[in-house]
Amino acid sequence: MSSHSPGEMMTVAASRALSDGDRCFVGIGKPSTAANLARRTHAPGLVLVYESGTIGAKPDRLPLSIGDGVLAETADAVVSVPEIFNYWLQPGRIDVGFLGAAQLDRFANINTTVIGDDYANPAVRLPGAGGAPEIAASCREVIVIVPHSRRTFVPRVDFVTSFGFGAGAGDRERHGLRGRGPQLVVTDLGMLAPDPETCELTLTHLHPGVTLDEVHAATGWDLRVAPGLRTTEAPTDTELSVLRALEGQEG
Amino acid sequence: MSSHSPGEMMTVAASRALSDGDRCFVGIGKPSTAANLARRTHAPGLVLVYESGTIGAKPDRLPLSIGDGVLAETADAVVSVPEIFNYWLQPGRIDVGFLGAAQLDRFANINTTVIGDDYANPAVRLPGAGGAPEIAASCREVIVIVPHSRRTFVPRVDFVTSFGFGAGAGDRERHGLRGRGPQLVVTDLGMLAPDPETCELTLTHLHPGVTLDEVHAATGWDLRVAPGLRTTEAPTDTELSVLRALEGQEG
Amino acid sequence: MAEITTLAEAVARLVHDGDTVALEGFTHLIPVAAGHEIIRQGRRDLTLVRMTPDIVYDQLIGAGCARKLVFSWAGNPGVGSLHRFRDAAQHGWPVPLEIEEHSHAGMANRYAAGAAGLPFAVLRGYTGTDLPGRTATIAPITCPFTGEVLTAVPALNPDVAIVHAQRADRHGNVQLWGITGVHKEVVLASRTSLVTVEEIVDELAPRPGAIVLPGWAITCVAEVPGGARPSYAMGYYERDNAYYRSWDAISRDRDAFTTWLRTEVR
Amino acid sequence: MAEITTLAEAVARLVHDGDTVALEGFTHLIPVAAGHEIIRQGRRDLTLVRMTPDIVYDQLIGAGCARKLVFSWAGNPGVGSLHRFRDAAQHGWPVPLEIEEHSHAGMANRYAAGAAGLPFAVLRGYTGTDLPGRTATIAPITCPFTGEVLTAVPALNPDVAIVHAQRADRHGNVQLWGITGVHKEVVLASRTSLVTVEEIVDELAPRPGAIVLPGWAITCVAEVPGGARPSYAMGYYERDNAYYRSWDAISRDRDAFTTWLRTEVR
Repeated sequence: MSSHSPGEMMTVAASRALSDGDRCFVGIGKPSTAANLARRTHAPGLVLVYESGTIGAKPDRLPLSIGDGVLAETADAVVSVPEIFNYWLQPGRIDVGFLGAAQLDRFANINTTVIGDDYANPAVRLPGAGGAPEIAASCREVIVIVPHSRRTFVPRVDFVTSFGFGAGAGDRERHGLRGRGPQLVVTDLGMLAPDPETCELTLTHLHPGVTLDEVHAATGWDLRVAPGLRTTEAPTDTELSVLRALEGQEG
Repeated sequence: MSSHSPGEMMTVAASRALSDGDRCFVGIGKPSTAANLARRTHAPGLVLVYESGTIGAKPDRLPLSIGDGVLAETADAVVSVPEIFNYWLQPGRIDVGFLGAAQLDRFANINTTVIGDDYANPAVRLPGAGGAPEIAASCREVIVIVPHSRRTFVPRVDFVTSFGFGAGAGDRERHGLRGRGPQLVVTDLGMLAPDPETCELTLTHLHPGVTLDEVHAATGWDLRVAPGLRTTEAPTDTELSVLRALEGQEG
Repeated sequence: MAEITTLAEAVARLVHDGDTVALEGFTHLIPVAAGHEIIRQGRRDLTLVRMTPDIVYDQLIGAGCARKLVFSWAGNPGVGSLHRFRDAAQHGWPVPLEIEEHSHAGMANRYAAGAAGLPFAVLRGYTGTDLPGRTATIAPITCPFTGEVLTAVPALNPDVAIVHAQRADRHGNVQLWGITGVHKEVVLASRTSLVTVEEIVDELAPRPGAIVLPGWAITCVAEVPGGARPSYAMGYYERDNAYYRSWDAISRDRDAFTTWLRTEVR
Repeated sequence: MAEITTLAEAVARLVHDGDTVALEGFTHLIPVAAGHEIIRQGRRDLTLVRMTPDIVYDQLIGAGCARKLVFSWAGNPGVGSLHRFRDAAQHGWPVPLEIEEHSHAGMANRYAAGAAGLPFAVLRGYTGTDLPGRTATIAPITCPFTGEVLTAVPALNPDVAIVHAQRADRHGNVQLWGITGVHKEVVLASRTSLVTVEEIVDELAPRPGAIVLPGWAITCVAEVPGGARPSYAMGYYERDNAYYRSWDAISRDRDAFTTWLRTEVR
């Protein structure tokens, strides 16, 4: 078994969360890599949907942007951007949405807008919402992929760009949101899932070689550990070789 | 000059009302014949738009339905039915809409729904609205083609399927309708136009050989005659030969 | 992934008494064979939805399958009236027919709202006409930014959408071209869907003007060559205009229609 | 009928100080050359609209053309931040930049409403987020049939839409394929429009996946080969990823940017 990097573990763990036949709304970067890895390993029938309007893309290399030509060339259908949001994402046709985050809080709310309390004069101006608010609202469930750090894992996000569980249990239902929200957070240290009662993110898995102390040190709130904390299965040789072949192609 | 039928005069007169370059929303039957005649005579740049979603159709024969394959094959673009109504008709991109009528009243309101006062138990159940209400609302102007008879030209339609001028001047504005409404009614006897002050339909033209008495006899209200009543110019040899060639192809 | 099955199996599985069923196809790719299968299976109390009820709906109505019709233009295009529709609406034969009528723009937007998972659509429509007074599913709505009053219509979400298309592959991905009408909208708006196709092929070669509906958004696909006759399927066959004309005589008379039904469909 | 003209003439004619201008292209067919022409012509006080402001908007903002940005995702895709955008938004250099931010779904629907001649669009969007508190152009709307509360956004109707496409014919009919994004919507939503194209041809041969915008719905067409670089034009050239990466260093520093502007654009 060859050794692997924390980033590779993160991508492999995310890819495993996708089931064959799932319709997956994919953002660029780690989500796209994880989805393409899944399609090449255990989930050949995974349907990749990109917000650029490509449905059922089967790229033979990692796309360089969510609008890479290889997506249009290999898709079952290419539709307009209004159509991909209105006819395909909004009605709940997508099983899994993949999101990143600049900040993520204990109730899985996501910030990609501004760091700092003053929206008009932010400490850091981030790119903004993109497709994320409606992905978070409408997919059957959401997977967040984000490197673990205190800067990112904060008690309360400075700005709610995409709604996770708000202030806790029942908030999604109160807002009439149809999707189940973030059901999995994959980091370079482990995996988190919402507590079934409180919706607070709890640690369910440590990646191989990672300690609980490391995770606590990288989390900005008093992270609770789920009953029966497990160790993530290390990447298999197949997973690693497919992933490395994919990433070698990039750029 | 060869002789012509009243129906031919009606089609030719309607075709002349179309200007080169106009975007024309075309229904099947006389409107389609008139529009295709115009495109082959004085208006080669006429843009034919059919509610089936064909934009810029250039049929080499008369289409047999508003969804004839020849329309799709020769169009600049074929779009969905929601798109043709929402993106092309509704915003006012169409200059001229052509409508027929089962009943037409003195304020150019159109009925194609039911004859009789009881909607639930009508004397005659007609096909209904189709695209007409929004054509009447949204085109820059509307041309109505309809054979002249007392059954059709009634003081007040039994059902307003498509709004002309309601009860008279100012009603379109009160309803916020953007198009100018029916500006021309072409029949087999003559032509009518709304009075600039009252919006009541008045007779502006008699077709060659038709008497005023004949028109009054075929109109169900006390039809006013516009100042300077004129005689429609008879179809030219070219118009007739092109029209006959077109109609000979049909069916 | 759509299940590829026979027409009879698909109709038996998807269409039940009392269902709301939309057979669409705007002058092109009308699923006539599927309509006949519904008649053969003896479905009753259907709410039939269709922008342009024409021959196949006249047949379904005449066969007593429908209790309600939701539509925007009911006629035999280029020929005249639908006599079975009129007989049911005006005289209740063979069963009374309730109607809910809209304009094309309204119906198209109702499907689009259904496809988009919204409860309603907004349009500039019906203004000044007598339709809002007769159709409960038309309501005013005010723009929250400008105060302008527009028209709202509720989404259509049929139990079953049935359309015809040119081709499908073995995964049930469907390709159609030419006039595509509201095919995409009705399939996406409906709880389940059946697409009948001219042929099932190994691969859907890309074609100008074609759209593809992914198999995972469709419930059943059935190969039914000629399934749109007497309407047409671009690239396969032309519209049978003589049939549309001949329907007028068959449908005018209850006995002639009943005979036609017995000999041609059942 | 679109007027076929040069890029410089089209920009001079259509883009005026203070206008609302939308340069669109969702990762593909971005009208970069047209953006540079706006910089060269020294336009000021523009309200710039774009779902995904990237390099070309960073350049326009850094050159001082804009007073406001309406957007949903502002970044250098695959690389990082837009430094000129951040400098303007956070420090007012070279001029202050007001922002109005939405989500992609909201922006796409705002264009769609604009194209449809409606004052607003309805979507399931923004719910629970902090965006409605910061963006005035988001409002609740209640379904008149179900009572459900959804979100409304006002139509976008820019003074000018600018997009790039693969081809046009001599009547100004424009053909594009691949990812078409919001090209159709922004052109139809705007009061005037400019389409730059890779080439003008005698006839637009039909192509799978291609859409055509009729020339009569476009104001100006200009032939600008390579007009989308460093983005891509499917069938003509690939995305220049090295350029996107190199932009990071150029744009980080005001002096480096000013030098780039003087030597590469003006």
